[in-house]
Amino acid sequence: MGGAHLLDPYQPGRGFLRSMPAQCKIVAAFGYVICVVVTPITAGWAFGVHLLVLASLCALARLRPLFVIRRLAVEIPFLAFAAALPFVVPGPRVELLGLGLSRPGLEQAFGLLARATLGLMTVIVLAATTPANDLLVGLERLRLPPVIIAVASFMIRYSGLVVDQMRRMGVARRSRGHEPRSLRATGVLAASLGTLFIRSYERGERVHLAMLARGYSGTMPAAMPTVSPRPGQWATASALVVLGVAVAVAGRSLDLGVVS
Amino acid sequence: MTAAADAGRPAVEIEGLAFAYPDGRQVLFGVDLTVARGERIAVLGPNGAGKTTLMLHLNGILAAGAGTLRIGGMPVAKANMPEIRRRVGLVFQDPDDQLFMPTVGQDVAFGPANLGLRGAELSGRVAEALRAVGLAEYAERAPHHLSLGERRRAAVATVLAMRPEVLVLDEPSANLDPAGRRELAEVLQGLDLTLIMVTHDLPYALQLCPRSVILDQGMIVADGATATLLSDEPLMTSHRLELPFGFNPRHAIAESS
Amino acid sequence: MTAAADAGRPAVEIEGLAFAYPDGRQVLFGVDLTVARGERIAVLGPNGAGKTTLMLHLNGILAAGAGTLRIGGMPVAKANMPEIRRRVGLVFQDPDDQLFMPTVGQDVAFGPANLGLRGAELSGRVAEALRAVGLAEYAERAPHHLSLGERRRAAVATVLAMRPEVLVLDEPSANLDPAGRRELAEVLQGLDLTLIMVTHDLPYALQLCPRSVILDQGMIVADGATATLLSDEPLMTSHRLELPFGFNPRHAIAESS
Amino acid sequence: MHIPDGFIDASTSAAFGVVAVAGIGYAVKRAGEENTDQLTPLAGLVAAFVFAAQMLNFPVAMGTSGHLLGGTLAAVLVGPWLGAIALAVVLGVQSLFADGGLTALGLNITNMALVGAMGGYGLFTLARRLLPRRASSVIAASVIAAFVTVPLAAGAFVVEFAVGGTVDLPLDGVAGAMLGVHCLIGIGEAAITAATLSLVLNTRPDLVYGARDLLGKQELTVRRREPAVVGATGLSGRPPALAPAGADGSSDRIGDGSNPS
Ligand SMILES: Nc1ncnc2c1ncn2[C@@H]1O[C@H](COP(=O)(O)OP(=O)(O)OP(=O)(O)O)[C@@H](O)[C@H]1O
Ligand SMILES: Nc1ncnc2c1ncn2[C@@H]1O[C@H](COP(=O)(O)OP(=O)(O)OP(=O)(O)O)[C@@H](O)[C@H]1O
Ligand SMILES: [Mg+2]
Ligand SMILES: [Mg+2]
Repeated sequence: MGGAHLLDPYQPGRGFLRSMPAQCKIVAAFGYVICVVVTPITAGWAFGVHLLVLASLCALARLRPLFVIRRLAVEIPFLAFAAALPFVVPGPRVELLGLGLSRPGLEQAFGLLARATLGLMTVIVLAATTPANDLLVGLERLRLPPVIIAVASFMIRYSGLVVDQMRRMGVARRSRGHEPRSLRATGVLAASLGTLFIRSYERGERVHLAMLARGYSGTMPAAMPTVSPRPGQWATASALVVLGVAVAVAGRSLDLGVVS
Repeated sequence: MTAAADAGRPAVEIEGLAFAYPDGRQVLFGVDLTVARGERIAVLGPNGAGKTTLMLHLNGILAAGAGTLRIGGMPVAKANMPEIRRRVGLVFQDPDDQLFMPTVGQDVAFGPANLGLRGAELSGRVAEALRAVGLAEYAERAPHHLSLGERRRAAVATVLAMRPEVLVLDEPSANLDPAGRRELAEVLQGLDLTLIMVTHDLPYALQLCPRSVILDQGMIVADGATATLLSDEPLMTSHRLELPFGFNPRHAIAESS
Repeated sequence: MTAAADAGRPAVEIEGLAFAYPDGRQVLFGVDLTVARGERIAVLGPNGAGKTTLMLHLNGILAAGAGTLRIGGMPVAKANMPEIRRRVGLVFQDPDDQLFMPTVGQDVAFGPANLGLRGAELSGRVAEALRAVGLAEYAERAPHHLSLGERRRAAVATVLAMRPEVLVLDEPSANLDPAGRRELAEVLQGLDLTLIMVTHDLPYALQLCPRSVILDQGMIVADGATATLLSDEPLMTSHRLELPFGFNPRHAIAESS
Repeated sequence: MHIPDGFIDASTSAAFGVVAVAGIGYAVKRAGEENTDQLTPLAGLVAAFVFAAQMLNFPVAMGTSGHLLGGTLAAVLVGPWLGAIALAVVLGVQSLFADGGLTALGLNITNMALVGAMGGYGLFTLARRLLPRRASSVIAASVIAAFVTVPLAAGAFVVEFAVGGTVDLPLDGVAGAMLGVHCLIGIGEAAITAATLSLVLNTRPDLVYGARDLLGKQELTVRRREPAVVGATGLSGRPPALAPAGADGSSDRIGDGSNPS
């Protein structure tokens, strides 16, 4: 079941971010990303402040820099797209390293990357300090409809199963002389995709029925932590959003000031 | 359907039970079976006879296509399901279907906790069940990182901890080491409940269950005292049942009595 | 490492094999075992002894933490893996680990097809293997919709179809009906290859394998003729091995000879 | 295809956030009217499966790659409402894996859950009306729907980009490239959808929401025969049978094609 790691970005540890109830963190993360998105791209320094705030959060959560950087790597394809913008966006040209680049293109590429990176960092902190099940509890507290919570929790359970079945099928193939890189491999993979689906479903169905057989009624007995957030924790979460708003507003007004 | 009215009813009553899987394959063709309270009965039969399918009906995991089931007089129907599942404890043939919590201890606690047990009473039940299957030291281990025999034991413990009225075991002794097999037999013999056990281990059936039925092609084809059935060679071989190499039922019966 | 040089080497040589699972639990503590060509050997031992773990090393599914393994003289190492897997056929303890194609027929054909077989030769192999395990009519069925005993048979067929030089079976008789168990024994007895079989069924070991080893706590603690080992009661009980209810090794040995 | 934070401006993102909430809210309401006991776990699996499948990229022309969107597959398996919810959940989880931005969730849900799953189901139903009422039509209809929804979702993206794109790329160029590439991705989408659905339809027809109307009532045979009561059990009270039980039972073994042994 190596799959659990693959699918759960949670990093165990301690600290106030990890003990904070999920609903506070979800609200704070959403709030902060919105602040990042509304910060105008011309106010470069404001993005510096955002970066500082998020880097401090990473440090407070004791996330290893390498871990954060590796998670940021999902951006790479997008990076290529942004890198092309200075060449293709129409507008006044500036001379840079002997290349004629479009000025709005450069600005837009910067804005795109800055916002996407900061948004990513927020999510990385949230996901690394909150186990998947806590996130669900948090979303439940935030009044997300039960059916969505139910589908999400089944998804978490099934993703472990799907990965486990994939691993089992892989071992079975290899042990009977399968060469993963051969031409036949693609066909075999396609043939086993449907089987993977049914196997995962039926295993999950049987496990679910086994749970019912032992009196399961939809909720884990005494498994859900029932701690409600202390006022201080909501205050901390709001403080973070207020900080983000302040940076965004400052960026906006200073920006306007410069322009006018 | 009051408790008083139920008290005199057999533990399990199955009448004309027929069932087909969703892909259209019919597996049970009218099974009739009555098991008295406190009886221990073995279900024998060849591979693919429908034994597992029949067992899965006993606590409503599969729903009958035709026919009726009653547990202690109560029909196995949607409305009664929580009570049916409290009464009937089922150990699956494949332990991987049964174990799903992160640790063995939590897994064993799952059922009793659903019955409302908490605190010391709950942990007492868990410890007792784990001890019965020889996994006392395994409470903190992850179930999917156990050997198959260890998983089988854990699966049995999860159901023992619920103290059901009817205990249904689908090949409980498969993958157990010989001492584990004997210890399980001793535990089962010490329980005061109705026991239905599917097994391919005929000596084990003889040792544990005074009565046996043979299921073949989705029908009960024989019903009687285990010792008598096992000695009826034509009957046995016509249903792919044979006594194992070196086993002599006469010796065994003489020994056990 | 030419074929000629290999010819004289034992089928399996294991030296000082130690292994720990990724979670840090050490399971094998220096296993030494040599199996001659054409020998049939049983691996006995309690649940959790490390039998399955040892078997998974034989075709490189698990990689040795320390020590060496050789199959017919060829080291089990990454570079030799295709050849090792051609030589060693492994039947997993859990059939679900073995079966993955949409139909039983395709699943059985998978291994031989990887060995390069095509057309009539391939379908001949498949039909023969399915017949050997009594699943001749099952080629079109979906493996995950079979009963556990049927899946066990299918799992054995997938490996028989590859005609390996060394056949490794992890509890092949579990979940089989008694006739299926006997039929499998007959099939195995008819094969001309090296056979390594893990089993908790001691009479079965006695019937099939002249030699046995006992594995306990990750070490080989006994190695000898099966009949001798089974008659050594103190040895047996100290490793949780007991002869089953009603089984008398003397009768059995007398019968079999 | 997953829009990151900052790619579409804040007001457009907010507007599509409202669209997504309304759409998913409606799906939640409609899903509540169905028998969700069996469908909810299946929707969870569909979500996990789509999530896993989206990690595998297949190559498309010009060095780009695509992956399954899964909208049609999800909707045909669990219906348009739970299908849309499942995809919304996938997108939510993916945003935690930094695939698609938090503030762009509304945009992504609109494109892939509303257009992909609900739209896909609409196309599927339409195609089924035009095709004969057979199991093979279910596959054909899903192929059509799967193929068409991919450029359709790309089209939704183009609209969003036209309204609130934060980069000044020529709209016709963006539209052309997006639609062109996604027509090719649609072929892969249709192939995976058809392969998966046809196996499920073969072995577990009961799991295919879009083919429920084809599911016949199972005919059951009940064969009554007295079991051989061997010895006196005193329980069933039946007289011991004289003939061994196998005598009448083993003969129909071969004739009964449903259970070869
Ligand atoms: N999910 C399924 N879908 C379709 N057919 C099935 C399914 N599960 C089992 N069957 C078929 O139903 C028949 C009875 O299966 P069942 O598992 O009840 O047998 P069993 O008596 O328990 O056998 P065993 O001794 O091998 O465990 C078999 O022919 C099997 O192939
Ligand atoms: N994936 C795993 N991770 C960690 N420990 C494991 C794992 N699989 C097995 N173990 C442990 O290793 C030991 C040996 O397991 P193994 O499966 O080899 O036993 P076995 O001899 O085959 O037992 P059985 O007779 O029950 O099949 C057991 O204590 C088991 O708990
Ligand atoms: Mg069974
Ligand atoms: Mg084992």
